[in-house]
Amino acid sequence: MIERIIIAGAGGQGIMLMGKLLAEAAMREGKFVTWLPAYGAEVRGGTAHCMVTISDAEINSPLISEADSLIVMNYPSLTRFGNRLKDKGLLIINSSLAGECPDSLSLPFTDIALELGNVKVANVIVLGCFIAKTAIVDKMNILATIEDMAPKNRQDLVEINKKAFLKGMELIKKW
Amino acid sequence: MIERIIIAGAGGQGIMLMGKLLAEAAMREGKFVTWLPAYGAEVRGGTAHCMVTISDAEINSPLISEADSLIVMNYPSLTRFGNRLKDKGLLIINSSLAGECPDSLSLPFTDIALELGNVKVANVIVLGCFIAKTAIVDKMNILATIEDMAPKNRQDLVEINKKAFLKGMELIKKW
Amino acid sequence: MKKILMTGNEAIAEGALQAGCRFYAGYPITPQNELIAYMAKHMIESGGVFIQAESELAAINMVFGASAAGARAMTSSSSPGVSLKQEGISYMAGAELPGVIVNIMRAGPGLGNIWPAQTDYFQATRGGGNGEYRTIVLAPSSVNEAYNLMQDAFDLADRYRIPVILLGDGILGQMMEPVLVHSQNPATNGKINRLPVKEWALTGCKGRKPNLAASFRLAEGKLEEHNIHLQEKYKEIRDNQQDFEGLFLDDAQVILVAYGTMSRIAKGAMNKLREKGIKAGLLRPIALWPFPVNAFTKNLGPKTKYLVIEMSYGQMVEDVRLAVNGSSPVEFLGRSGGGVPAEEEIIKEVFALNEKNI
Amino acid sequence: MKKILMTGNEAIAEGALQAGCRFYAGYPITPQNELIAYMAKHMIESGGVFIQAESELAAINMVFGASAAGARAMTSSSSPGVSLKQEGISYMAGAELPGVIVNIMRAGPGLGNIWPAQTDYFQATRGGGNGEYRTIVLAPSSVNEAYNLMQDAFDLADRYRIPVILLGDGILGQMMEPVLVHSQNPATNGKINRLPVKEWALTGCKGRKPNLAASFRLAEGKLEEHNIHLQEKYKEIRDNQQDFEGLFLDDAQVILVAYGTMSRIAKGAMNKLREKGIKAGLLRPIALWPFPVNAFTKNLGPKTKYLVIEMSYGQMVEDVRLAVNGSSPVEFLGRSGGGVPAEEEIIKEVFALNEKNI
Amino acid sequence: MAKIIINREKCKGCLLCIKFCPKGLITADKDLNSRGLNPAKTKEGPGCTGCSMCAVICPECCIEVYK
Amino acid sequence: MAKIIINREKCKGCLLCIKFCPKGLITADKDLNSRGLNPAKTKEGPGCTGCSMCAVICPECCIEVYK
Amino acid sequence: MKKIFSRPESLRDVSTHYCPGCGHGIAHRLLAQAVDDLGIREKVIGVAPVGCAVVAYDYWNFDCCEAAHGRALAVATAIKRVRPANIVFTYQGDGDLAAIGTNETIHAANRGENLTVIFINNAVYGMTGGQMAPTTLLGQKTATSPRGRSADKEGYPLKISELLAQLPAVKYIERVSLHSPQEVLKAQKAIKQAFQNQIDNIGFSLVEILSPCPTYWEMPPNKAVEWVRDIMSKEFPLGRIK
Amino acid sequence: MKKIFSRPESLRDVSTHYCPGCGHGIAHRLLAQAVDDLGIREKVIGVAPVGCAVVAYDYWNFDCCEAAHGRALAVATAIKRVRPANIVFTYQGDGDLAAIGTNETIHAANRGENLTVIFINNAVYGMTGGQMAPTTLLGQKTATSPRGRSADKEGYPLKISELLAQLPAVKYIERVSLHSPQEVLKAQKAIKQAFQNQIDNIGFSLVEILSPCPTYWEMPPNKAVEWVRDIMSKEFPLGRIK
Ligand SMILES: Cc1ncc(C[n+]2csc(CCOP(=O)(O)OP(=O)(O)O)c2C)c(N)n1
Ligand SMILES: Cc1ncc(C[n+]2csc(CCOP(=O)(O)OP(=O)(O)O)c2C)c(N)n1
Ligand code: SF4
Ligand code: SF4
Ligand code: SF4
Ligand code: SF4
Ligand code: SF4
Ligand code: SF4
Ligand SMILES: [Mg+2]
Ligand SMILES: [Mg+2]
Repeated sequence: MIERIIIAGAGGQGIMLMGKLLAEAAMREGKFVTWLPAYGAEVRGGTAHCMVTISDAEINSPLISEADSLIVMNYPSLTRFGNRLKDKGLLIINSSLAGECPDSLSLPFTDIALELGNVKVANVIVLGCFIAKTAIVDKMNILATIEDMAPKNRQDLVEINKKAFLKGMELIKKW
Repeated sequence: MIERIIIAGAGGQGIMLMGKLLAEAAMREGKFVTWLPAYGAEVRGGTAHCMVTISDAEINSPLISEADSLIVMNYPSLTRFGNRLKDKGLLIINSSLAGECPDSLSLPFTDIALELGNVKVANVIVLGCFIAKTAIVDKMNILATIEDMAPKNRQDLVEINKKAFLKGMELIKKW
Repeated sequence: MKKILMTGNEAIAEGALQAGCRFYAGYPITPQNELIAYMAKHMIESGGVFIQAESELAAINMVFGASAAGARAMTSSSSPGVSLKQEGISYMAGAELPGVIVNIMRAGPGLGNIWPAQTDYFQATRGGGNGEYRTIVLAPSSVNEAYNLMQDAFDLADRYRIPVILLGDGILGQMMEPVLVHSQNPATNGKINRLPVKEWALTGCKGRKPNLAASFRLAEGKLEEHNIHLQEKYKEIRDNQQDFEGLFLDDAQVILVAYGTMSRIAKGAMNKLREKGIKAGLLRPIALWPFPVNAFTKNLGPKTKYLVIEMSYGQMVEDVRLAVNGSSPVEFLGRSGGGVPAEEEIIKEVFALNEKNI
Repeated sequence: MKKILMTGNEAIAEGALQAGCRFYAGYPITPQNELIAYMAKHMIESGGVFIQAESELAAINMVFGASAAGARAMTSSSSPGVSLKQEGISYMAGAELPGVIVNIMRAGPGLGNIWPAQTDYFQATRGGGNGEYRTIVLAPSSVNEAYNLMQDAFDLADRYRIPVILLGDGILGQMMEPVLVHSQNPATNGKINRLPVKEWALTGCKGRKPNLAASFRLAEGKLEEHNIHLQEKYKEIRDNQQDFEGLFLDDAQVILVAYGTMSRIAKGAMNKLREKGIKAGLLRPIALWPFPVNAFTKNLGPKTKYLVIEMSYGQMVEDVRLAVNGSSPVEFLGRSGGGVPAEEEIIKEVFALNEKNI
Repeated sequence: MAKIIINREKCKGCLLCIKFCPKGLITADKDLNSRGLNPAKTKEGPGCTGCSMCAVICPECCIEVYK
Repeated sequence: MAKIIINREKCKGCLLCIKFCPKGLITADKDLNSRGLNPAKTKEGPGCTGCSMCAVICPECCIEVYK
Repeated sequence: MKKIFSRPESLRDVSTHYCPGCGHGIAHRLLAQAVDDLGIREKVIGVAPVGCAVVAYDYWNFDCCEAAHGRALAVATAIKRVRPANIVFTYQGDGDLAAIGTNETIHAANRGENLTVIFINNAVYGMTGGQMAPTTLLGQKTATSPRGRSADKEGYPLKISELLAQLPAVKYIERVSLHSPQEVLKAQKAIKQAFQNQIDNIGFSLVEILSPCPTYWEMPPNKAVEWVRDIMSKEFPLGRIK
Repeated sequence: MKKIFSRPESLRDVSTHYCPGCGHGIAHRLLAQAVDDLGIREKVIGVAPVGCAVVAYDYWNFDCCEAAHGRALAVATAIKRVRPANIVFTYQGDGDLAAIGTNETIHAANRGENLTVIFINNAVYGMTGGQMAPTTLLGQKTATSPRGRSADKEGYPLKISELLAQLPAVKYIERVSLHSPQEVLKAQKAIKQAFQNQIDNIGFSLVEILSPCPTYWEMPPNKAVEWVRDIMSKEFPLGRIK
């Protein structure tokens, strides 16, 4: 098993964190993982993406030229990475900012996050969708990781993120 | 014809200038020349030496491992360069500061210079000796060079140096 | 031992602390910023000294001083910043001071950009500074290896009294992988006792003759003597510290040669080539200096051909050519400026070589 | 034309002024001090700018600015100071700014001493700075040649928009030899008109689009594109600017390879060897980069053997080995730290080679 | 009578213009622009004096003032 | 009663001690030392107060003072 | 209606890459406006070293030169000496001007180079991710001072403008701020003055601009300007220094 | 009779390489004397960068460290931080401390490193053959200012001590001179004070010493000391600066 995921969006959308959560949870299951970030020149409001590879065997290149899954959080990322998705690969799109796309799982994640009360958890909602779709990591491991990765003085973040993750999983069921 | 000369002494004794005078005069006669200086760490009162090569043909190494002539103005220079003189080479020694030596032209140049009224012209006296001995450059060319090399605002130096040079040539006749 | 997901930069910093590094001076630059940030946070817990220097120049000269005072000392930077350290590294080499310099390479020349590159190979392996000196150069290809090599780097630096360069690229520095971390802070639980005694260190001359740390040798013949001594030391290192990883070298018809991040991609290509029935092998230098010459001269017959792959337009390839000395064809594939040769490019190149029958 | 006895340092400075150099920034260091002093005295007469910079770093970056503004600009230093210029040179290469850097090499590493050396060959020819770039490197062997090569250095720098390094050693810098000096100051009698027009120079954007001098290329793919362009330029230079002097290459059985001051001693040795009946020849690279590879690959059969001689423990010898690529034996003789291999040592070495029948 | 025109695509939603309009005439748009940011927009109704405080503080130079 | 001892081989003949001896007790030796320099020497006769001015200014640290 | 405020000609009509609320954008415009106002766009040469504003030349509409980190004033010195008729300025961050470039700063100032220096003090290294700058305040937490800057280990915030003011060849130094439109207008005047000085051959002129970096101060832009007003400008008092 | 003046233990019994009348010899002795007087020879670590005094370690009888030209205070910072119980000083020329090393000087001072700095101001670069230093006086001719230093092109003599005195973390600065025995004795006191401060953990202390360079001032030693007294100390006033 090897799963190559590209996650792309704008700075400030929690792109990197989404990738780290996934990688950390996979590692806890004993999988091999790599997580490779790339920032645009802009710190906020610019582009950001990361590449996560999860595998049963040692991973060679951490760079992904052909992704099994592509998660796109805004429009520029779609144009930039659209062609890196393998044929029949999984495409998840934040339709709030990138519009809809055929053959993809397009949902208005930003809007859903706003509904949940925090625009910043859009990323975790997406992660929930992704896990529900692929089951690449056990959901309990993600939840545990969310708990462990939150800074000690921000335990308030744990609940909303867990909620967001489960919300994302649910969306798939409904979809 | 190729003549390799090492001139060595203390900083402040005009070692470099002596070499330059010789090289410049030889160049004016259309000869090939090289002049290579070396200073000790000390600026004044330390050691200094230069290597002058004069030749009818292009000169390869400006470094002299075996000198045809060695001019030594103080004692440390004698110990340092004594073994660089070729067999039967010309050795000129400033006995004021380096003592006497067999098979050499040893004269108290510093004392003679003091007698002339300027301790600094010991170098030019030695040059006179050297030219009288070797005739490697025409004496008139040395005199002309002395004239041209003096800074414009120090024409007073010209006379004493010419005098010193001629004094040096005379010494040989007497010697 | 604990498995932790870390960036390469963090793993290098943690590896250094575990290896007894107690002095760090650096200056921010992408893509090594996580390293200095980690040190800023954790050095103090080890009782060591952290200084954000006013410049890379100051940083390397601080390492000079700290090392002269006997500490395990290091600095880190990325390409332009490492250029500024060249004089200081040359001084350390001349004064025979140990120390570790981490270069997380980015693309150049000049300011270039912040993407990964392997274009400082010449600088690292041949001494970009003045005079004739060498530094040991180690090139990890994974975050865990980077962590482990820091221990080696400090040990080798002390053993040979030589600066050691850890050469990574922006990918290695910024990617995260699981690292098997030793129990925290051996410094405080006994390991630090194993640090070598440094009789030459400046500690105040109580009970002994004064010590001196210097590269200057003015007296006639003294510097040549010193340089001969250095050359002897370098020979000893060449004889003993070559280090590489080889895969399928025995039966390989084409050997891919690559280091660091590039070697991982080459490994992927090798696997695919083998699947396609082409007997490919991989030779990955772990030490770039001393270069694993013996791997070429001893282990390999003249039948093999080599494809050297770099994130550059050809630097290590010179060392391969020098090692092989014309007895086998040595071909090259490289990109520079942020581009990384992909598996497919490597595979294509190997096929092209086979067709041309080079 | 007038014959004047000058030090190499002075001749270089005068040659630069004659070549239209109108900006000099430098910092004192032995053994190049006569150069900066000459510039301090004479630049003003040419209407140019002389600045004693606060450091070598400032000096090279001043050259960067002056060059960007369109002036023929240069700096000079000696080994430790040149180490400090590596970042700046890399920036110039990246921004494609012409300029001349003179390195009058002294012995290292570190502070070393002030005696002559040829130990910065790697740094000069492979780019001691970060990233992948080249500089043209010219190596005069006499004071007169140093004077003449300055004209070439500035011309090549402008033609290819590349930094050019003039690489000499302490002997070349400080020795005096007669120089055939052109009539003073061509700048003031018409020659300056021949300087190339620099449309890229920063002059204020009146009547045109704004110009930019920069090495930074952040947008994806842009730096790689730029680097490919640089590599193409370097190839053009490699194809067209190799330069060497050959003596008795046709019949030589052993070819001495040496540059700069060292080549003069090798020439003396060659003459003596010929007197002793040994067919020796001399190959003296004048350009060290591009290295005169063709001289080895085209002109020479595989029967010859080479003895490379350097005031180092072996740097240029790598280029000779790479050029010859195993088809002839390449032996090496070198000293470093102030020692200069003497004629007799070379002769002895050649006899030893012949005996060993290498 | 004066008015301002905000370029909503260039606006980064820093909200500084809102803070500094002495008349409180600017507000944050709930609709995102194509970068996904909430840009500033003028409130309905008159009152703008053309004092240009909003434009002076705008880091993106995306406010034009007319008078 | 005091006296000084000058190490004539270490002396470089800068003559600063001569300039600063308040009693004028030091002079330049006409005889050169082995470096070829005229070293300082004490004049004959008493008068030295041991004030150490000569030693304090001596760059070569080659004057010892006794009292 | 007449347009009474719009983009200066010297500022290209493109979006910047700066974070929302970043002072660089304002400072860029002020500089461009001054260049327009003085009618010198066609003879200005800007020197932009490394920092968040590394590609300022993409935003300005006149000749520009890169400089290695810290070397802007060496580069500018040379350009101005080679082309005295042009107007040359540097635009430097606090890391650039007062850390790695301190030497070039002091010596260009001491030589009295006839240059205009725009010095953006945002109390951090923005470009590299919010590390401690020489101007970081005591107690301020950054990536490399995670426990807050301490006078003891890291020294006090460096007031380089006050230092430079000691040098006889320095002719004009003013510290301004971007924390309100009123302050921005003062900054505008100071920048114009610093250029006017160069035009009049008066000599080394520097404007230090306290500039918000909301991102690495970890505050929204409106809080960031308040921090400048209430905290930062207490440590770095505004006004004419020389 | 008792010996009342002789060579300090910390000064080796060898000849120096300095020119006749050079101030370095005096300064070396004063430093060695201070080390002896304070009884710290066995814990002192000296940092000697490049300059005429490059081999000062051959003359001092305690642990020493080389430093690259200009980097003495970076090297010393690290030594002191690694070994706070040792006494660490630098001995730097004007070229070293105030030209190439300005950055290291300013920032070590600003960090308030607990170091002792001995700063030899001889208004030239001695070691490299008498070039212009940052401290060269206006009108003074040197190898690189053959027409005399001009304020216009080269700027004014840099008073780095006065600059450093502005920094809050700098605790002690005094300028002394070697132009007469009386002044030498004052210098002696200042040096001792600067070491005492370090022992007492007071912080950054610097003694600037006006020191004759007869060779590159092209004067005999007795004129050189008069030049310090009559000319140089007018530009660089003696006394406690901080
Ligand atoms: C030699 C070198 N060192 C370090 C860097 C990395 N670097 C780029 S900008 C910068 C500092 C930025 O801070 P500042 O100058 O204050 O500008 P800001 O981004 O805050 O506007 C650093 C350390 C570099 N490019 N070159
Ligand atoms: C990087 C570097 N640049 C230049 C030099 C040459 N250099 C040695 S000492 C020195 C300056 C000496 O002047 P100063 O510091 O005033 O000491 P002084 O000799 O006057 O006592 C210079 C330029 C060097 N060794 N290293
Ligand atoms: S011009 Fe003045 S009143 Fe009008 S919107 Fe802007 S700030 Fe408000
Ligand atoms: S100040 Fe400018 S960028 Fe900020 S919200 Fe207002 S219009 Fe938008
Ligand atoms: S101790 Fe005083 S009186 Fe005696 S010789 Fe020295 S200076 Fe003169
Ligand atoms: S001061 Fe010292 S060195 Fe100078 S002359 Fe007197 S004894 Fe000799
Ligand atoms: S990081 Fe700070 S200085 Fe840089 S663009 Fe963002 S807000 Fe501006
Ligand atoms: S050159 Fe000057 S500073 Fe150097 S030793 Fe001679 S007198 Fe002293
Ligand atoms: Mg900043
Ligand atoms: Mg000095």
